[in-house]
Amino acid sequence: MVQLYRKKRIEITVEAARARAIIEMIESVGAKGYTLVSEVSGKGNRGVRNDAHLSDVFRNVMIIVIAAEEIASRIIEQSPGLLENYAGIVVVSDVEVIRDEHF
Amino acid sequence: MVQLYRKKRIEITVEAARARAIIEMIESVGAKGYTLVSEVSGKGNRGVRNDAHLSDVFRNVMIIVIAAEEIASRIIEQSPGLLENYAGIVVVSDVEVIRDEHF
Amino acid sequence: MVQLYRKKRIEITVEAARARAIIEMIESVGAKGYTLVSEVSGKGNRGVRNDAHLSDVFRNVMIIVIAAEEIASRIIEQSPGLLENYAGIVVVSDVEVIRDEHF
Amino acid sequence: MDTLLQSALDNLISPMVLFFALGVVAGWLKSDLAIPEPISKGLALYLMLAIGFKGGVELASNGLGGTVVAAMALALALSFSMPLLAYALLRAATRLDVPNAAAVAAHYGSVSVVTFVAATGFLGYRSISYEGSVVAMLALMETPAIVTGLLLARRGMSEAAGNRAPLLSADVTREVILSSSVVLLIGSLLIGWMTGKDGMTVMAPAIVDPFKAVLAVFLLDMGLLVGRRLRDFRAVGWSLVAFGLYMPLLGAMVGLITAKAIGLSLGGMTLVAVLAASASYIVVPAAMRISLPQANPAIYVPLSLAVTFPFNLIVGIPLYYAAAQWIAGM
Amino acid sequence: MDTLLQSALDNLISPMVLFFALGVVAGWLKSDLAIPEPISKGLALYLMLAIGFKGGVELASNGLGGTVVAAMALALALSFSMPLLAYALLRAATRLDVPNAAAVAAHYGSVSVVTFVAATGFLGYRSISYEGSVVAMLALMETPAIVTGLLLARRGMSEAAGNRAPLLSADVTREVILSSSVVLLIGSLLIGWMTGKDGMTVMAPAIVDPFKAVLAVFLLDMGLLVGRRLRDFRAVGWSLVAFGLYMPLLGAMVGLITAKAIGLSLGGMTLVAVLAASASYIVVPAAMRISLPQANPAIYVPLSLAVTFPFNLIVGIPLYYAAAQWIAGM
Amino acid sequence: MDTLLQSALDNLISPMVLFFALGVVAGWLKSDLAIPEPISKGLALYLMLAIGFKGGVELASNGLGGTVVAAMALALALSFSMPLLAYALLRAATRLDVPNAAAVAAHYGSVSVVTFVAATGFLGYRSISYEGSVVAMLALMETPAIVTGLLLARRGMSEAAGNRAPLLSADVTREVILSSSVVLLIGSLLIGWMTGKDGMTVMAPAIVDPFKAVLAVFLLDMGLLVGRRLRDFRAVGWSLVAFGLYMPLLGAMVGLITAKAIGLSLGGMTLVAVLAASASYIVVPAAMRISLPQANPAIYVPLSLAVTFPFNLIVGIPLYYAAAQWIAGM
Ligand SMILES: Nc1ncnc2c1ncn2[C@@H]1O[C@H](COP(=O)(O)O)[C@@H](O)[C@H]1O
Ligand SMILES: Nc1ncnc2c1ncn2[C@@H]1O[C@H](COP(=O)(O)O)[C@@H](O)[C@H]1O
Ligand SMILES: Nc1ncnc2c1ncn2[C@@H]1O[C@H](COP(=O)(O)O)[C@@H](O)[C@H]1O
Ligand code: NA
Ligand code: NA
Ligand code: NA
Repeated sequence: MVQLYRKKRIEITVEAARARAIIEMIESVGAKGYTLVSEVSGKGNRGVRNDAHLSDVFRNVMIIVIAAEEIASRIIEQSPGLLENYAGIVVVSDVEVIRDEHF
Repeated sequence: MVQLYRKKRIEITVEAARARAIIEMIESVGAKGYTLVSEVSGKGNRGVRNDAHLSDVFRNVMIIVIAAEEIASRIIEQSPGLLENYAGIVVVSDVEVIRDEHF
Repeated sequence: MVQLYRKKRIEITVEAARARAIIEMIESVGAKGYTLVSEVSGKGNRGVRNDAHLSDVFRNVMIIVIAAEEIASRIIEQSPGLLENYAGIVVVSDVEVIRDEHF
Repeated sequence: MDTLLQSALDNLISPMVLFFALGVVAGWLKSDLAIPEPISKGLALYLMLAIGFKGGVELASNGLGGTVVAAMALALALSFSMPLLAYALLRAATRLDVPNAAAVAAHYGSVSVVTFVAATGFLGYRSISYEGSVVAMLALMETPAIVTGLLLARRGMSEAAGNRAPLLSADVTREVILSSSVVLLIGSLLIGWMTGKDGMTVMAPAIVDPFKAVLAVFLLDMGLLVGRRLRDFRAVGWSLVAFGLYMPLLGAMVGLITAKAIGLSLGGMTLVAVLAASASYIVVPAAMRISLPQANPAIYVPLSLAVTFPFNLIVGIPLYYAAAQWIAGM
Repeated sequence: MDTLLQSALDNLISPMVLFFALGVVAGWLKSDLAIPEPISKGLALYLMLAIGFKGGVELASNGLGGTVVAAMALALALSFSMPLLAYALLRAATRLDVPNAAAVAAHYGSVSVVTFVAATGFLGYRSISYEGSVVAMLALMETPAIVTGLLLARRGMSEAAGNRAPLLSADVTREVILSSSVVLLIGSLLIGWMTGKDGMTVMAPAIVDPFKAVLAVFLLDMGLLVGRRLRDFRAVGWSLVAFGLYMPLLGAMVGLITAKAIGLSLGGMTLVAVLAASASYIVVPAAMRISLPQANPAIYVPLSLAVTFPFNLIVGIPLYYAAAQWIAGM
Repeated sequence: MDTLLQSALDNLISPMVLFFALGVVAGWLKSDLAIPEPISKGLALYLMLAIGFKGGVELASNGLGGTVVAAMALALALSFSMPLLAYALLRAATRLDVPNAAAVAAHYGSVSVVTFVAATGFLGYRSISYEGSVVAMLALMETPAIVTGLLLARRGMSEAAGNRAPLLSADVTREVILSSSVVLLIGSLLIGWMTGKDGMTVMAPAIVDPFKAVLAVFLLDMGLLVGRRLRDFRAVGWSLVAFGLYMPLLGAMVGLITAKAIGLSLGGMTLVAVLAASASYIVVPAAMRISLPQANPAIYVPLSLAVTFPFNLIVGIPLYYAAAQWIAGM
């Protein structure tokens, strides 16, 4: 039977202009990978965001990281500072994965 | 240490033609925001859906809402009525978020 | 009050070239549907993947399946074999859905 | 005057139709040949802008005669009334229930822009001109049929209790009236009309010279769409496929007679026949999905797109043209 | 020499401006008419490549005179200094706080490529030539203003404790200097300059003949963007809207005088006025979002895009042209 | 007859190559200049449609002589056999294991459509014509090499136990045979052949006049892809980079001799040399990823795209042309 391993799934929806900084942080704290869904739109505190026409100013991206508890908490610690003055949310959930060596 | 807050994550995958009605409902019940992933395809009861060429008739979108238990249950209550005669699913899970004021 | 049903949510992020094989497996083990988010990029063991220009070789897709425990475990069993030599991860979580007949 | 067979053949071996055929074959064989969606959307906008602008310039040079008003009235009349005919036939000759019959009927009252554009290409080969007002008709015929369709559904469904009677909400009305194609066609028509010959000198290198080639490429894409859907026939059923073939003929007949009545030229008559014969597969499906969800898109889209569209493109256009010649000759 | 009113009117009923107007109306009415994003990005690249290449060919034929160096120096000077004027006015005449005033100021020191291209179209109608060096100015003026804007923000915010002083990181510097428009403009300019007449014979069918028509279509898309944002005015506030109207006039004046000083032609003067009058709405917003997040994009984007851009396109260009004629005539 | 150096230089300063260079520099410097993917896909389709259609029209005017059959036979022979040569060299001269050597070999048996198109552009400048049948060769050479590559991998890997022997499944076979480029090239060739001169009058304004300019823009995009991948060399290794440079030369030689043997013209010989010298970077990688996943795309894609493609474009084409002149002169 295939073994499953408990991890945290962190879903960060953030304005595109801040994506690079977030990804650099994610790698710096030791996450082995991430998935990026660009071209997502949405609405939040900072109003409606769905205009990819004009540079990245009104576009969001979704960054998904699967990581072990400990690395996950480092990401969570770093997030508020990086999101100050930027549109973005951080959503954490419990998941299980196969192929533990990937994480 | 950064504080996390328990919320519900509602993921609604629905045919594009119905997206607006769903979003209006989400806002009407008091959710503070939502994320939209357009251009998703898929398969379900109503067959394969992946042809964005012809208007929105065969295209899906994914709407993600993070909300407090109570607002979430209102969204769940309203969904079946809105999805009658439409292709769509509603998936609910438990998550934690930072920056509670966003939700 | 709308009834919710416990299911598993399986999120498979895999290189586009392997998507078809994965989807065929998903249907063969009896899942009633799936959702496909194409055009996702990312980074993992096999390096950065974000070049849709050249065929599907460096592109990822995200396949989401909502299924009952039993069908979910069949998908999990089949995954490692199909992902050998391919870039891909499998992430499982607990969710609840409405309209049980869809699954 | 070239014979029907002759012009049918010419049509068959025109790059336009051949590229369409290539697309159908490739789509049917599941080739991965595909025009990126933004490109095909862009080509569609190009065709509408070009056809609208040319029509406007034509109107400017020939002035707005009485026929213009008559043409517009005819457009509205056709679009509002044709669904009634279609609905009657559908209920009598097919097994479709009320909402599906109403939805399909609406499609046949509306029009297919691409079929119209292809017909202008067909006329272009024969350097046969047409009235700019016909382009206005194209824009005007797109939406009224939706209203009739929804009313038919409403009447038929009201009995069946519990059924949310399909309403044409203010939102939807605004949407269909302001739909991309209507706005672009009318807008370009006006701009062409206001800028006239000078405007044309500016736009011609982009919208006249490469026009037919762009149309051919667009038809390649249409062919791919059609080819991929050919398998959906089963879902449609033969009595309905038959409807998809004879309805255009009836429509064309009505179009020809009424066009003759208001005194349109040979080209104009042919195009009105094409308008009446063609069925929408973009604007109307979108509206039906929102306002009449009980109807099944897996029925009305393939019928309009995979049956009536190819029929009009390959058989219909030369046929309607020949008939127009014959009527004009009377 | 045509009068101001005359050329203003000609401008108004040019396909360019009319398609822009169509877009504004459609966007305002929330029509679903939309140019797919990749297409509009593609059109933008086309316009930059074409304008750059033509400028290069022009430089090749007329050689690199001293004016070229002077022009480049002027470009840098204008882009670096204009934000100071803008900032002073904003702090005095509007309620904007330091970071927002600094961000807006940066936009007005930079330029709008589309406004420039539209102006070349306007000159084209009147077959008035311009120096290729002005295209180099366009490329050079895009980024320096960002530096000034950030310095202004820094000075003003340093007091306010706890505030991360906005820095122009190496990354961002590289990004703005290597931004799509700068690279494509300068690259095409060089290629046009190196290949000269021969290169032009190769490129002309694509970048000269259909140029104005493509511009018209692109302006339709710009109109849609503007129309959708017209409602954002509330967020902006009237004192700021006013700034979006008089700042271009001041800029144009500075541009005309300095352009005259370095001895540019009528066409060149007009274009420098347009450069000084126009405000960036792509490169600068992107840079500000990264380096000065305290400033609100819902203020500077609508101001630059929905106020100053249309003003320059419709009123500004003919006005600056008339002024240039007047000054040239002195 | 212009000297090698001369034509090499002309080639170097053609807009085509210069825009490619601009792309390489911009990509290398990580500029955010990027052609939206749908646009570049659209441009690729345009080039294939244009080249196919022209080839067909050429075939129609010169008739299907015996050379056509010979040419097709040669195409298949080259594509099937060249991977054997490549594989032998790779196993002898590089450290690649079986699956990677087999995968790389397949790429060099196949062809690069863009390199071919660029070569037709190069010939166009010198108004040197070529046989339409060469375009058919382009289409035919794309896929057979994949079969050879997989057979090589199979033979070499069968020993190694536990290894899923790479199979060419029915699905994959269908996919490569019906791949976008094959279908579009052959389809357009047929349509051009059927519609001949008349068809050309319809298509010319779109596929002839702007052809070279579109090619230049497409090469800008190719340059960006190459520039972004230049850093991947490390992954590739020098012995392999060397292979990416001498393999094309060997291929071209084989191509020239065999082309001469079947009596092709100067233009035809040059193009066959280019076909034999070029390596696939779209169809074959996709097929390898599916059928031979043990091979690493980070090796074969950069080798084909960032080494062999630029080499052929800049050095190869003029070189093969000079060699063809020399052989033709014998
Ligand atoms: N309650 C929510 N549920 C789902 N997505 C949200 C929610 N709030 C914000 N978002 C997403 O996060 C982005 C930034 O949020 P904000 O910082 O609140 O403007 C929005 O544009 C949405 O895409
Ligand atoms: N079991 C499933 N797992 C994941 N997505 C699904 C599933 N069933 C349906 N969907 C998605 O929801 C859409 C509508 O579903 P349906 O209403 O069943 O046709 C489909 O097109 C899929 O994108
Ligand atoms: N730790 C991770 N978190 C989120 N996504 C990941 C992670 N690791 C890998 N991925 C995604 O899965 C794809 C394949 O992963 P891999 O097989 O490790 O190369 C990557 O391109 C990412 O899109
Ligand atoms: Na009709
Ligand atoms: Na300025
Ligand atoms: Na080859």
